[in-house]
Amino acid sequence: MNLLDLLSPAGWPILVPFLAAIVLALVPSWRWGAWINTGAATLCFLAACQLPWLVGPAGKFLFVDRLAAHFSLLTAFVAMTTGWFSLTYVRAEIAARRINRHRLRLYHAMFQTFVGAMMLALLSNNLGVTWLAVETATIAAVLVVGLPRTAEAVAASWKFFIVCGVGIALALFGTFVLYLAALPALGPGLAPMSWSELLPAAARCNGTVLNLAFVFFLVGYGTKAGLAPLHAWMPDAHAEGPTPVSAVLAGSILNVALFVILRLRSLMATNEAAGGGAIAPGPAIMTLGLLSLLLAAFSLWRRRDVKRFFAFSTIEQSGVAAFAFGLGGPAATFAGLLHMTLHTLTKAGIFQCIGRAAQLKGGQKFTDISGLLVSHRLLGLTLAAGIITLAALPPFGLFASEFLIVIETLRRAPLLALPFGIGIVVGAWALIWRLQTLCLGTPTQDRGPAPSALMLAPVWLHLGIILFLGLARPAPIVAWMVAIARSLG
Amino acid sequence: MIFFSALLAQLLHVALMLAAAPVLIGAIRLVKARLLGRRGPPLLQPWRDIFRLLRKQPVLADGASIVFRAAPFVSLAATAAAAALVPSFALGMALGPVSDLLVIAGLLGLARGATALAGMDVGTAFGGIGSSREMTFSVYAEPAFLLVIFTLTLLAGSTNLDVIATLLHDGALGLRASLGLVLVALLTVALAENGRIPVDNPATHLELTMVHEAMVLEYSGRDLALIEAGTALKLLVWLSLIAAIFTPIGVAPSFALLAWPLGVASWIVKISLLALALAAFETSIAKMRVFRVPEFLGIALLLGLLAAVFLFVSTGIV
Amino acid sequence: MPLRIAFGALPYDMAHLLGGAMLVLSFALLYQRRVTAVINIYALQGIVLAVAAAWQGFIQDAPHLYLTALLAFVGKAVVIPVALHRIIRRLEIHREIETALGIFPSMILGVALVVLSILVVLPTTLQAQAQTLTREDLAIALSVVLLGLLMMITRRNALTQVIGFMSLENGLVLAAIGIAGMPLVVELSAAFLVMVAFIVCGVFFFHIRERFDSLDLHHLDQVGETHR
Amino acid sequence: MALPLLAAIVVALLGLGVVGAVAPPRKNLVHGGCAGFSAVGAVLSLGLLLAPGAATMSVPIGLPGMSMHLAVDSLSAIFLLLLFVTASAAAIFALDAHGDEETRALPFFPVFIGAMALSLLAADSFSLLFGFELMSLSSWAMVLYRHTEETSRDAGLLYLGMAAFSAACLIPAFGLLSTGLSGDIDLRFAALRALPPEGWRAVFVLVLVVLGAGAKAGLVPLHVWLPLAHPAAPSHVSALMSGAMTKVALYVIIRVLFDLCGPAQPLWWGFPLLVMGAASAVLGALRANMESDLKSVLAASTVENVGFIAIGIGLALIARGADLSSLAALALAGALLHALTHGVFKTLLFLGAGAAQHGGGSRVLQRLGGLVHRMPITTLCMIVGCVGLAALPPGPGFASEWLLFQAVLAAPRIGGLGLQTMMAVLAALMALAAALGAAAAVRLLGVAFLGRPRTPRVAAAEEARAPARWAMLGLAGLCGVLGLFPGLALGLIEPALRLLVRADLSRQIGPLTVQPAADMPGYGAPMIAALLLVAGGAAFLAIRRWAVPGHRRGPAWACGFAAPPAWLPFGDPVTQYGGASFAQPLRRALGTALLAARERVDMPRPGETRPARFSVTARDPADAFLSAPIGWTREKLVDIADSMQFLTIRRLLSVMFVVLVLFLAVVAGIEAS
Repeated sequence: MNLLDLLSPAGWPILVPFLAAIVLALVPSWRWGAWINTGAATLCFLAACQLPWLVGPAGKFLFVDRLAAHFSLLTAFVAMTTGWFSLTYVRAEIAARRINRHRLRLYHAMFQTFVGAMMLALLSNNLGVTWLAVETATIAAVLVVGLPRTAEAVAASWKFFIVCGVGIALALFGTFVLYLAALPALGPGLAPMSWSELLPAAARCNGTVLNLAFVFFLVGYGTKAGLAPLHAWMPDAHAEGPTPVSAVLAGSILNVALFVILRLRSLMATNEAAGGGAIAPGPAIMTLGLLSLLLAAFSLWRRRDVKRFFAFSTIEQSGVAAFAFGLGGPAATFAGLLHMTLHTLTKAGIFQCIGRAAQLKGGQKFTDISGLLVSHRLLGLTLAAGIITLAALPPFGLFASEFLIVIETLRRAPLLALPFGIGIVVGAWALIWRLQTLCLGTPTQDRGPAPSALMLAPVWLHLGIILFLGLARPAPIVAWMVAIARSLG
Repeated sequence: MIFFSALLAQLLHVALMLAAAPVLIGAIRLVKARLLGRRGPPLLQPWRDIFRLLRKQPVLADGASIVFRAAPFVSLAATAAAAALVPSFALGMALGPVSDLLVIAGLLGLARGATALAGMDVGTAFGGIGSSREMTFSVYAEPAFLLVIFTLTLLAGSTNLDVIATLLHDGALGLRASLGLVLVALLTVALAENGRIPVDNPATHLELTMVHEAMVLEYSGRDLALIEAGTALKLLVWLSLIAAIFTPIGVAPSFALLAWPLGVASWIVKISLLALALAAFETSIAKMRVFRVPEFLGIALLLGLLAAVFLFVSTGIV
Repeated sequence: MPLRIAFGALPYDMAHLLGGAMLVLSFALLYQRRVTAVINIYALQGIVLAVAAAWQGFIQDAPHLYLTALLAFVGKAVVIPVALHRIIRRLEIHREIETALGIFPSMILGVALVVLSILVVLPTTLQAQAQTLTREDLAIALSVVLLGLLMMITRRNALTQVIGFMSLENGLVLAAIGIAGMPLVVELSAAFLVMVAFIVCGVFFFHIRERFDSLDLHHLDQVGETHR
Repeated sequence: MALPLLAAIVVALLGLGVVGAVAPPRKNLVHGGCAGFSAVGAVLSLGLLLAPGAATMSVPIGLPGMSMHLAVDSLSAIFLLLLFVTASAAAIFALDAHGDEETRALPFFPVFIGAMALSLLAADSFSLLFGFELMSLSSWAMVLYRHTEETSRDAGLLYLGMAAFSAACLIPAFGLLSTGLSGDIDLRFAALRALPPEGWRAVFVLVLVVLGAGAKAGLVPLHVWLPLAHPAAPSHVSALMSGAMTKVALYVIIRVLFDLCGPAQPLWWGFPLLVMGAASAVLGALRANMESDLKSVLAASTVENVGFIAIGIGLALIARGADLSSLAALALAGALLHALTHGVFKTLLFLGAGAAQHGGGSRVLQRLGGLVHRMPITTLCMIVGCVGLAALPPGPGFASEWLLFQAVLAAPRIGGLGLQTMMAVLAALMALAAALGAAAAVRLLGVAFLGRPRTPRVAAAEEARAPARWAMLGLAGLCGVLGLFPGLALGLIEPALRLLVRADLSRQIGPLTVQPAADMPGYGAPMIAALLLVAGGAAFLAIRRWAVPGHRRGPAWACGFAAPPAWLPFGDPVTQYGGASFAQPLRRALGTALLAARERVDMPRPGETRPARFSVTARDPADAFLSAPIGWTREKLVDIADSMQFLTIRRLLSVMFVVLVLFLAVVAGIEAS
């Protein structure tokens, strides 16, 4: 293992947040902290921007392939806009005395730790390190979720911690088994734990052991990805934590988990295709994806808390992406990838809006927030656009990805199109219903500061990208994602 | 030459229809009175009434609009157009190619619609009652009528009345059980459409039991004359229709000028017999409640359906 | 390079024995009704794990496993049990364990789980060219993991649940040390220990007396927090 | 050349949407732009119809790796023509739009038109559905323009739910169409045409398309949303929703079932549409007699007319399956002509209803009346539209319904006693629907526009202003042309028939007559009109010549009721027949059975001072047998999903444990076998 890899350009996006975390832990002033946090997030994104050009042969410690670069870039982008969002958000929270200013030090440090850990998980070449990073991210997230110190927040973070702890333990067991599976192909040492070695040697791995590893990975990382029925920790954690972390959480942590599952899937699929004895990974992933979609779509209808509602929608969309990945084949994988990318951007935007709305109305229950379009036209419009995107209606991009997924479903598993369609319709209907209650109707009373146009700018950036990707698809980006999908099979 | 004779036949036909319509009403009234043991009005009394009314200035209700004033013209024009299309004494008249049964039904519907609107225009309860009931009855009558058309079309291969009548006249279709059912259905529909007993009572003076009369209650003077003429014409249209389809005896082709007198005579006989039957029927039966009418016309509908099914079964087109 | 190990050879028998002891102790954990006894058995399991790690270090000639053994011994046999005993005294936790599933049914379930582990692991690893020892070891480790999870869900006391989790983690370490040539074992087990420590701290900090969900947050108010 | 221009119009319309969103709203610019672009579009599509030819182009946007393909042929040109004509009229009408609330719809109106045009121009399934969904979305936003009212929000929710349902049916339908292809996905229509679906795949395509597009078109039993949502939008939008949007859905049905699925489909394919169409026609017409809101009446009648069109499409499918291409052409010609005429006269009626609502201050029938005195032009236009609604000769709706009847009457030729009996029943049902439609038209005109004003506001109503008036008059003129010269419109439709059912109708269509077969007498609309004109003129001249001129005014006969008090100068407005009373005979006979209509009279006892109250409740059968069970099922499922939440940590871990053990058991099972 060569930690010096971190100092290479590919390591910067990891290094920046971790260093910033250390600095933030030392800086006592929360105002300075907020600025440093924002700056570090921006810097991290800038560092991540070079990743697409760093795709190439793996180092010992880091492995930047297209998939990892894609996910890292996405995570860093969301982290950056969330960092901007956080800057004004914490100011308002402090003003409303909802959060203790001394705790902000912890908050900022953990924010960066969380981001750094995720980048590490994505870019690391080593399964063990990836696992370690996910664990670190979990602990950081737990600490931040419990930060408001309300009874609900602490309970949610505790639940989050225990469940993800067990999940991560199972993932670790899976890691060991995977090592065992790769042992005959690669021999002892670090090689059987390196993605860069594992993927080309997939066909030579022991397929039956891979199956065992796959089960543990699926249950372990599936818990982190919020796949039903392992999802129940997630709405609590998203609803109770400070909104910036919800946004990053919603957008990114599940991507990291899906990322690992995706890698393992291509490993399995290659092995299966080569007759190595592995089972096809698709059906299991599809089952969990479909279950998530249906369960979440129906769960959306009884939610009273806005953030909890959108957490369920995250589960739903995560299910859709997992379903697409489970279908297999380049087209479905491409669709799943597109869906996940766009959803991450959308959801982060929506959570930012909801954060503003909750501050504005002094509560995050549906009964607190109504008539936004009338009272705060800009915020209402932005939120409405976000939810419409989420409901997969044109002109935004999620329509295209769901369209592709349905088409691929019919080509590969036509019977599953029915439950899939039901889930999508029920979910979209619930979203529109809530869009109507949030944005339309008679406005409720304001109890906090209204967001300025500048504060909503990051959300527009997100929506702009989604619209751009939904309509005009620039050839390089398409080629880039197609290459990822091809490489994943 | 053929065209001119067809045109001539057409003109003569229209004149005949227009002239005969009030006489028909007079005849029915006369027969009914005689059957009830009264002397009854003279045969030409309806014509006299019309002329009398034409000399009277109408009294328009306060709220009446242009629709109210235009309706009699539209109604009469539509009925007259229908009358021009239904053959009386001759077949193959100038308007024969457009004498479509569906169009005739439509034209009668137009007349009905215009009167119904006029009934609503003044804004009284009675006009409304009349319009509402008239339109309701038509809702039940139309399907039955269409099934009649359906059966005839199946026999003749066209909805054109001229074609149908010609085929029946030539005896190409023979006698069929379906035709009997169709006749009953058509008679029922005709009773309803013309507001005869038992569906409506044309001679009633109690507003609540009126249907057609309630609708035109506000009309007076020359407007009423138009309405009366239209009503009379409509009855004649229906009777001629029945006569043309079911008793094709004696009808002349329009190019055979010499056969015309016979055609006219046979037509007069047929209409007289139908009028006699109608009068006898009306005196022997009481008006039914408004809400019973759907059942009455429902029977016509079923008969029509039965006729169609019979036809399917009996002919080789199954 | 690892030695050739076969049946009847001492290295194999020893490792097998230690693995078996872990499994038996897991059953003992499942069987116990008293909290203090559970903690003691957990400590015992920690000691066995440490010995197993050391033995594997010896037969695989992998010195880093000695570190793992040391870590296991200090953490699991000494520090954590002591801490848990203190928590019991401090929080005045009930000594009796409340079960969601009776002792006997959970034992039967446990046996079924062991059978399942063996049925899953042994055939799947048949062609893995792995040594018999590794395969057996993995089967036992999986059993311990599943038993730990079973303990977490069939016990209602928070402390026993924590111990279930830690015993699950013992299974993980057992799996890791059993796989010859496995790198990063020390790092990963250390990292996991951190997590365990966090949980123990959480139990203490939130005054969790009975169940995992029953957080006692009254003392948080005294920190001077503005409550919503 | 026309296609790029049409595409440019779509882009321009979408751009106008952005202009509409800019504050302060540039109302006249947007509506004027819509009108102008639509007019150009109408001319272009008319040109395409007169000089038929197919063109395709592709635009490098859309799905990744695929372009957006556009094409126009004689089928889409018909619908484009309809769309652009109605859209320009609606836009001109909207130049006169008032109030803040209407401006809320401003950004969405051009987008709505553009999206409809896009789905008509689409030549691949993605573009079509993109346009289709965009159309739903933009109209949804306009349905909600009065979103502070709860009924409006409910309508919007139901509306978009149904739109989502449509999408969820149509996307798989197109997916199934493309699954026959091997290799990469090719969504172009040309590729789909090359490999028409067979067997169960074809069946699913049929079912999904009928459900998906049928829901959007408002076919029973998927029509529940329509009488709620269409009236909720601003009138010019309702006009387009009823006039054009339902037609886009029907276009999708025709495009898929006739074009993309190929000609080799079995006979029974037509039955679902036939049955749904007949049910829609009757139920829609009946509901049109029961609704108490002017625009709801019109919306319900849209259901009726869509039913008629669906009957035509279904019949054409049956005939095509029986290899009777001339019959198929007849039925399809009826359907397409009815789509055209209904589009025009329903747009006119909705615009008129909007004018009446604005002038009379309400759209509830019971609060209008006597508008003819204050709004003569609007009333005239409404009468023209209502002649179409009632399908009376020589109005616009008659020719198309005549064609449909001809097709039904000719259908027994196909054979089979079951089918023949079905046709007989169908004919009766169509006649019932047509008669109900006529009754509804009389009721609408009679209650809202004739009679005496029921409120002071109506008594002082103002006639619509210039642009709105011109829009209505233009459409009324078009109605006249369509009514008098159906042959001309059929001439435009004819190339599409050749394309879809490969039948040549050109010998049956002339400017003067329309014939069901080449050697058979037909319907001569100009002749009938001339006949009417001559008869009416003769009557008029006779009266002028022989009757006494002039008239007098007097009070109406009130059967001895007491004279109205002085403060009611037009008499007591409630002593005339209203919407509920007009419908009473029908409600009692048909409504109780079909709509579960119940009347309740709350009669105070003698001496009590409270007023007597009469109330009617009705419930659509689709509500009772479809919506209610769906809602109920959803609640059950939500209960189940909800029980998976708020689990304690132990329960949560148990779930994890069970999942893990299950997976392990599966793996063990696989290994064992």
